[in-house]
Amino acid sequence: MLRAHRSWYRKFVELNLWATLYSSWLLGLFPFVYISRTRRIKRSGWLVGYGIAFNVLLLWLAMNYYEATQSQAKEELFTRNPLAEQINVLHNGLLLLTVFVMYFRNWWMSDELGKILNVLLELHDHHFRRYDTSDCYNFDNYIVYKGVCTMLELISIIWIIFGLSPRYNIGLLVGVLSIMVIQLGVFMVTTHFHICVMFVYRSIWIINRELLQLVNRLTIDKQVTKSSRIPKLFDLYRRLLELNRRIVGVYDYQITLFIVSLLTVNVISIFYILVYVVSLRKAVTFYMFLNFLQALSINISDFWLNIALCDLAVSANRSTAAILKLFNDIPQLDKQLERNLNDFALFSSHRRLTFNHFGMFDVHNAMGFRMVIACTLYMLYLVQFDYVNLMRTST
Amino acid sequence: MSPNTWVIEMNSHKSRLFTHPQAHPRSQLSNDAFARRAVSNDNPVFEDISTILSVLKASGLLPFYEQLSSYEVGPPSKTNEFYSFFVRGVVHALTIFNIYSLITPNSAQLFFSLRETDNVNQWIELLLCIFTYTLTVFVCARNTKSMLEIMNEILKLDKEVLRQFGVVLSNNCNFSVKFLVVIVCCQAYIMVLRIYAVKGAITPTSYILIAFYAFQNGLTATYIVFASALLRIVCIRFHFVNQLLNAFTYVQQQKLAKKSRRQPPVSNMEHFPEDSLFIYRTHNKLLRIYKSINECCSLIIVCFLGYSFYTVTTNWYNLFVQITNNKGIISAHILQWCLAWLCLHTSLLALLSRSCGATTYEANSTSQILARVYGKSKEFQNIIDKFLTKSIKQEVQFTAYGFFAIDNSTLFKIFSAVTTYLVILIQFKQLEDSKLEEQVQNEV
Amino acid sequence: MSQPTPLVQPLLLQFQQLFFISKIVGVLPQDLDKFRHKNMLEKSRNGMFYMLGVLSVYVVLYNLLIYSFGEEDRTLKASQSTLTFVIGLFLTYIGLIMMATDQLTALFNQGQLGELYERIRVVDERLYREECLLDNSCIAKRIRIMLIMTFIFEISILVATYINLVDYTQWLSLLWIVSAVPTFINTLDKIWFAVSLYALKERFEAINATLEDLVMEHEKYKTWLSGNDATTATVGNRTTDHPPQSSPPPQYDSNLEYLYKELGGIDVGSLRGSGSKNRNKVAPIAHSMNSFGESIPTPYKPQRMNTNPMINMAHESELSNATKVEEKLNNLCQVHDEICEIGKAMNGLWSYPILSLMAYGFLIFTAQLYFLYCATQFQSIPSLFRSAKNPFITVIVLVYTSGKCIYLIYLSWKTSLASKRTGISLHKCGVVADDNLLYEIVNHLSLKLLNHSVDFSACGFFTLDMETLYGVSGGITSYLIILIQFNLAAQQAKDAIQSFNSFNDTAGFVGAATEMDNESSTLYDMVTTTMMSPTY
Amino acid sequence: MSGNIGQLLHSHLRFYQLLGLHGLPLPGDGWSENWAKWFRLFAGCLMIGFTALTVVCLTSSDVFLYQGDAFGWFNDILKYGFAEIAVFSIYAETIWHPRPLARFWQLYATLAPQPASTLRLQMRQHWRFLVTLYGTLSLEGLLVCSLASMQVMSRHIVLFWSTFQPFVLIVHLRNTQFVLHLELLRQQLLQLEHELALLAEYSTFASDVASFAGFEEYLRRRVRHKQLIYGRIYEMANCFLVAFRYSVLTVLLMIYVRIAVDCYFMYYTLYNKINIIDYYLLLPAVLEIPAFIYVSQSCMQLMPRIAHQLHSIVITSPALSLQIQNFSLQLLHQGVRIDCLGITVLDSYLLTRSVTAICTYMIFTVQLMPKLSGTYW
Repeated sequence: MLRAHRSWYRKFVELNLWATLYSSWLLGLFPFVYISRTRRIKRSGWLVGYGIAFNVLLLWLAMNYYEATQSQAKEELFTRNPLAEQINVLHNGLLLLTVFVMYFRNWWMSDELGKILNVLLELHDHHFRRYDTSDCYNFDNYIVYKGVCTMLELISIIWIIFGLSPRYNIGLLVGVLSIMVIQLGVFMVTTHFHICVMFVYRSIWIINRELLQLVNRLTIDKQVTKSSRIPKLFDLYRRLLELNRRIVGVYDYQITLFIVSLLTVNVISIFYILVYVVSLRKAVTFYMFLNFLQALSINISDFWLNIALCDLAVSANRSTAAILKLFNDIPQLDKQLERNLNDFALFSSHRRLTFNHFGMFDVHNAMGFRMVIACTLYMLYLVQFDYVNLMRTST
Repeated sequence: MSPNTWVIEMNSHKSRLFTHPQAHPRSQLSNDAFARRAVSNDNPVFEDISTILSVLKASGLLPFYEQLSSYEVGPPSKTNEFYSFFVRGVVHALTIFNIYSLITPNSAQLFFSLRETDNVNQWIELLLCIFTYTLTVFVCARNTKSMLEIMNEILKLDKEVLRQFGVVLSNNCNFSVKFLVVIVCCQAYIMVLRIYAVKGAITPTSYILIAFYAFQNGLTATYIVFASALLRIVCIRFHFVNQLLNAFTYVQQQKLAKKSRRQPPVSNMEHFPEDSLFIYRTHNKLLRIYKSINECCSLIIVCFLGYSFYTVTTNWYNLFVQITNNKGIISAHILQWCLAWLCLHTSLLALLSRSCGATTYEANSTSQILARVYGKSKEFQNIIDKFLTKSIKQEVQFTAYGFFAIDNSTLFKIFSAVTTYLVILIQFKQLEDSKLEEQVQNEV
Repeated sequence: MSQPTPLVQPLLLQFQQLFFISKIVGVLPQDLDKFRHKNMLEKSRNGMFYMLGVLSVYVVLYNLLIYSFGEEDRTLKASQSTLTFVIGLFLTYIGLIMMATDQLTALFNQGQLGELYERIRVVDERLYREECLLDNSCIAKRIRIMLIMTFIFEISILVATYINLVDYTQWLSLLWIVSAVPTFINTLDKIWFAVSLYALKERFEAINATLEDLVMEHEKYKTWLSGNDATTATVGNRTTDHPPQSSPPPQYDSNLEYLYKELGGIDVGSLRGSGSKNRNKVAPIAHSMNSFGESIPTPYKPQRMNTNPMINMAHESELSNATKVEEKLNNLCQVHDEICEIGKAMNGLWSYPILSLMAYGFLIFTAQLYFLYCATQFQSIPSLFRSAKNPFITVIVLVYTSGKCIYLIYLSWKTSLASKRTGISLHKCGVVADDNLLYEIVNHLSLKLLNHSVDFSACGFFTLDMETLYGVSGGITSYLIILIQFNLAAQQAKDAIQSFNSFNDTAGFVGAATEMDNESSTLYDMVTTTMMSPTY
Repeated sequence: MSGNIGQLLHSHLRFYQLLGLHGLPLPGDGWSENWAKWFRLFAGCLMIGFTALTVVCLTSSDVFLYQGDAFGWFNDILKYGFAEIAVFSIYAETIWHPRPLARFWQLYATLAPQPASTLRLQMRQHWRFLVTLYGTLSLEGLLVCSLASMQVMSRHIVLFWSTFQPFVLIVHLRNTQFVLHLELLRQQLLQLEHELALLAEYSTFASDVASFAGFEEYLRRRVRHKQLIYGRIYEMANCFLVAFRYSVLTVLLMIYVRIAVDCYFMYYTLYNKINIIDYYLLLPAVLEIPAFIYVSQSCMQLMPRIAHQLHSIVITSPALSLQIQNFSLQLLHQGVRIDCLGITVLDSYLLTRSVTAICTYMIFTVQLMPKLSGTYW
């Protein structure tokens, strides 16, 4: 029963992966074709061209029908609070920048990305394929979370826009659709990054498991004192870290901008609602409140998903070092093995898995926590500023 | 490094696996500590924290585990399990009822206050408390097994220590009882204050609300005390390991050499290899226990920290408001109220951060102590090296769900955060008041 | 360990005047003539009573001072609010609290202090046996300089304030002198800490210097092996003219490196106290280095100079046989660890005083600046902060207060740097003497060294590290801005609602604000990395 | 280092020298002692001149400082004060301890004995530095010219900028000097990393395909050689830190303060609709800090990569593994860490922190503003 359920779940995960692949092909974000003969992927010019054309068209559409998607609630806000308008302009600029940079980098770095993916494939084929990964639950879960989150984001966009502005017309529809597709593209790009990270995570997880098995074997029967697996695992580990560095290098701008825009969206939306309710003294309808709430929660969950993914991999890497400690209490190991272990330990004290964007911040729970705190503070400051304006306008 | 952090009872040497020719160095690291006889075998495990354990069991946060032997506990029996389920169900039912009555105007008479913001604060405080407690219950229900595992691990470790060194590690967690008393007193006092503060006749709903609110607070606090007691226990084990290791450091060796000058100075380093094996194993086990405790408790701790952060902030704010309004006299009621809350939460935070800090310190200082062991021969050096190499830059931390490390400085960090928010709150208050002034002005 | 004639002169010999002064003003309770005769700090009951008496006298006088100068604060209380008044008192009492902390801690660990210096003496003996000498002569100089600085600051502040801002018509104003006592005593106490810390730093540097000497000797040994100096010289000249494409042979390189380090001199400070032979060897080089011209050729003269004599004597390097050097390296490592332990112990002894000092520094710095602002706005300020009325006195006060804190932080930072440097020197030994046995020893020891930690912290709340300055300065800035904001708001509110006289309420804000801030800043300044570090 | 630093570096060092930023005589010009003396003297004169300028600006009754409100006036004083401190520290370092700098150049000469042959190659080698230097300089000039053309000049603006701009220029040039030195350091580290990578490849190749007798020994000796080189590079970094000990701090501080203050002024002028556009001159200052931090960060980021390459050498003999462990322990002990007086590490995280800090102060000061402008709401 459980097994069956499990298998269904696996199928669902596969479905997610396939959906990501095909939709990103459709959106022209994944300009690679898989050559089954060499088990490699290679970049195809046609797909690149298609992607560029498609996205330019989308952006043009979105630009044209931008006004149509504006709601009148916002205008009241802006008349009441000029700061909000300035912020809004800035924020739109930021979002636009995000989209442009995402597409541009995605196209610009696609060569490097192809190389990385090939290395990943090669590692998978030659080393990790033969290990059974059916009980690596986190992998499946996070893939599913990501997919679900993306879907929810899209739904919430529709809901918000149609909820805030009840006057339907063709322009609105087209605008909303184009915006949605663009956003889908953005999510797809981030999803690629996350899937790469998940694969790295799973490989490290496998390495950990191997090490653990080795420790257990060595502790159980005292005869076995040597093993040749350590150097291989060490080599894999090293290559994985290097690979991870390259992946992060490819997705630096995208992920940073994505995180920043998510945070700003949260701050600004809360700010709007506060201004709207408190200082504009508008009665907020329950429907609107619900609308706002779902958008906020989905945004936050998506942001947190970004953090949690990276934190998962980082913690897995941390446990690698902890597992190495278990080799301490095995009485007499082979000299060779000892030496390899020492090398491994030294290396892991030099380098560890970090998702460090521009060296500015590396992503893990602590950083996410700080970001949230900082956002809260800035929101409070903004609201204060609104109060100050209130004072000055009231007299 | 006071040796009376645990009590040692030396059995005859044959109770050891290997017998040392002459007084083992570890015998003098606790000379003055041969305080009490070995605990007889049929006494309950963890008798130091038995009170707090029983409280938690009774409230369904911990299972009524069966004690198989003096060094093993088993899963609870069916009836006890059912009992725990029942208690949790009751708790959740009460919670739902409370939320309902909070939304409906039944509880209006609890929120009597001059200022709007105070009521809002109390509201949020209530909700936070309810949330924290509910989360605690859920997490505990989920972690029943792992909690038992942790206990078993600790007991197994004790057993091994007893077998190896004839040493009974006592875990002096007497502070738990004291804190229990403090919590109960504070909550009772606050309840009384609340009841007196309410004007008019009190509806039973409000009675239930108040009582349950106090109950929830108390239990959450108790759980925190329990967590820190566990940490203390682990800390003592770590300390024991460090003491063992400390006997081999060059300082101790020199002392030993000085002591045994008349008879030919015999170094006791020959025990180092087998002892080091034991030490490493124990250290690894302890690290695992530490980690699993962290995993069990961290979510609850995060929630509690947030809750107490909020409470402390609002209470400081109230105090501040009370002090700064020079119109009327400072109302003694609110003062007592705030002070009770502050002392409760501050003491809890202090306890938590202190125990976490101590444990982390002990865990990380093992490698530093090992670095003072100077083995003459090559194999000793290898034994030392292999530990040191693997513990470079690998300090452990007790993190609150990875958000931030909890150690001695946490209390300060929290208070700095409190001040930051206070500044903002006060600025708001300023703005509001000047707004009021202006309105008055316009009317005049 | 206990020889009739000690190998090394104890460190405390240098502390003569400091001990007398601090004994007189009651900073240290230890026995006077014991110190004079055998340079040891021992507990004494009389000293304790004397100190307690002095402390109580100070407290009484100080309260008297506050009372007598509180007279003119009545008006302030009327104009301002009760709270600013209370704050003023609180701020003034901070100084008293600090002084009391210092003296009481000195009382409590009068025993351990002696043991501490005894341990340092033992360490000196061990170092002596490893023939790395160190001279404590400069310590006495330092102490003198510090004392003079302290006197200058205290006197200048006191006199300037007294003449400018106190009306010295009534005799009570003489009490103002008492206001300088707490800072003075605190400074004396801190001088003890600072100088002992500096001594530790010297010990570390002595160890480093010994290792460097080992390296150097081995270099000379190698050059001596590798033939006469002529070839070396030619090698040198060749490299100056057209250096080899691949980098030159190692021993030559690191020889060069060593010499340059000697020339660079300042960066490591590894020269200090590392034996006399070292000195007079360096002298000519340093001389020729004063005007640093053509870079490469100059250093070769000294090299030839000190290779020439070496050629005649057949000298051997210790590094050449690992078994002999292992013992020495082990001992040095143990001494290093011992010094680290001493550092920790010292830190433990002084942890509360340092904590109070830092809190005091932060508070006074902020308060002084804030009151300076108030004075420029012609608002009334607490009478005990009258020095803020005059910007120049304020500057002196700020320099004095911050100087104390920053110097301690800087010194502890330097000390930990010196202790970390030992590992580097050790590795240099290993690399220079290219020998597998030695490599094993070096790896083992450097693993140990990685685990020797000497980090100075105030009660574990924050480490005494330069990084702390970053957080503290940020804290000061933001709190000043906030304070001034509150002040402005309060002023405007006051003006706005002059018409109806419910103004205590708003006037409370200022006081309230200040109060809140003082409450908080004590907490804040400890926190180098607050939870909201991104925002500050 | 006669002739072997290349004419590009030579000319630029000469340029710095003429501004008194580089206190050493260059290779090629003989009479080193006298030269050195003259340069010190020259730097001293410049220092005195700048100090005098500051004193005049701060004390004179003329409108050097902003007169609008007290806060703005105070801000201008801050700007002058920090600029003066920065310039003073710069020249003090030039005059009173040139030795670490000399040591730095010696090490550089021993490490890179041969400059790239042609000028183009040298340009390619130092392009980052060239971009930083000329980019900021040209931008600065451009903005000053545009200001002079577009802005209607009030006396305050003329006086202020004519006196303040020289400070800014010197400080920014000093910053580019840091960039130059760090860039040289980075090149050395990169070189080392490449060599280690080559060794690693070679070892893998030899391990599975072909090895010759004494190969391990050879490899070990190479590793040891790299170890020695690394020691020298580390000392180079140390010398940099010692040579520019104070000016790194003061320069960063001055730029930081200026940015914070001018942001305030920018908002102020926009807020009160004053048509002064001189806040555009802030732009180069905003670019300076990232330029510096970027280079230092790229230096520090090379450390783990070096360790990575080191550990990817295939170990075939115990002696070799011993050597490699020794090297990696050495790396652990002496990691290149570029900070200003230990106060804060100069990596991009500093950038994040300072940006957030500036935002916070902005918010505070902006809230301050209506209260400052005397009218009460």
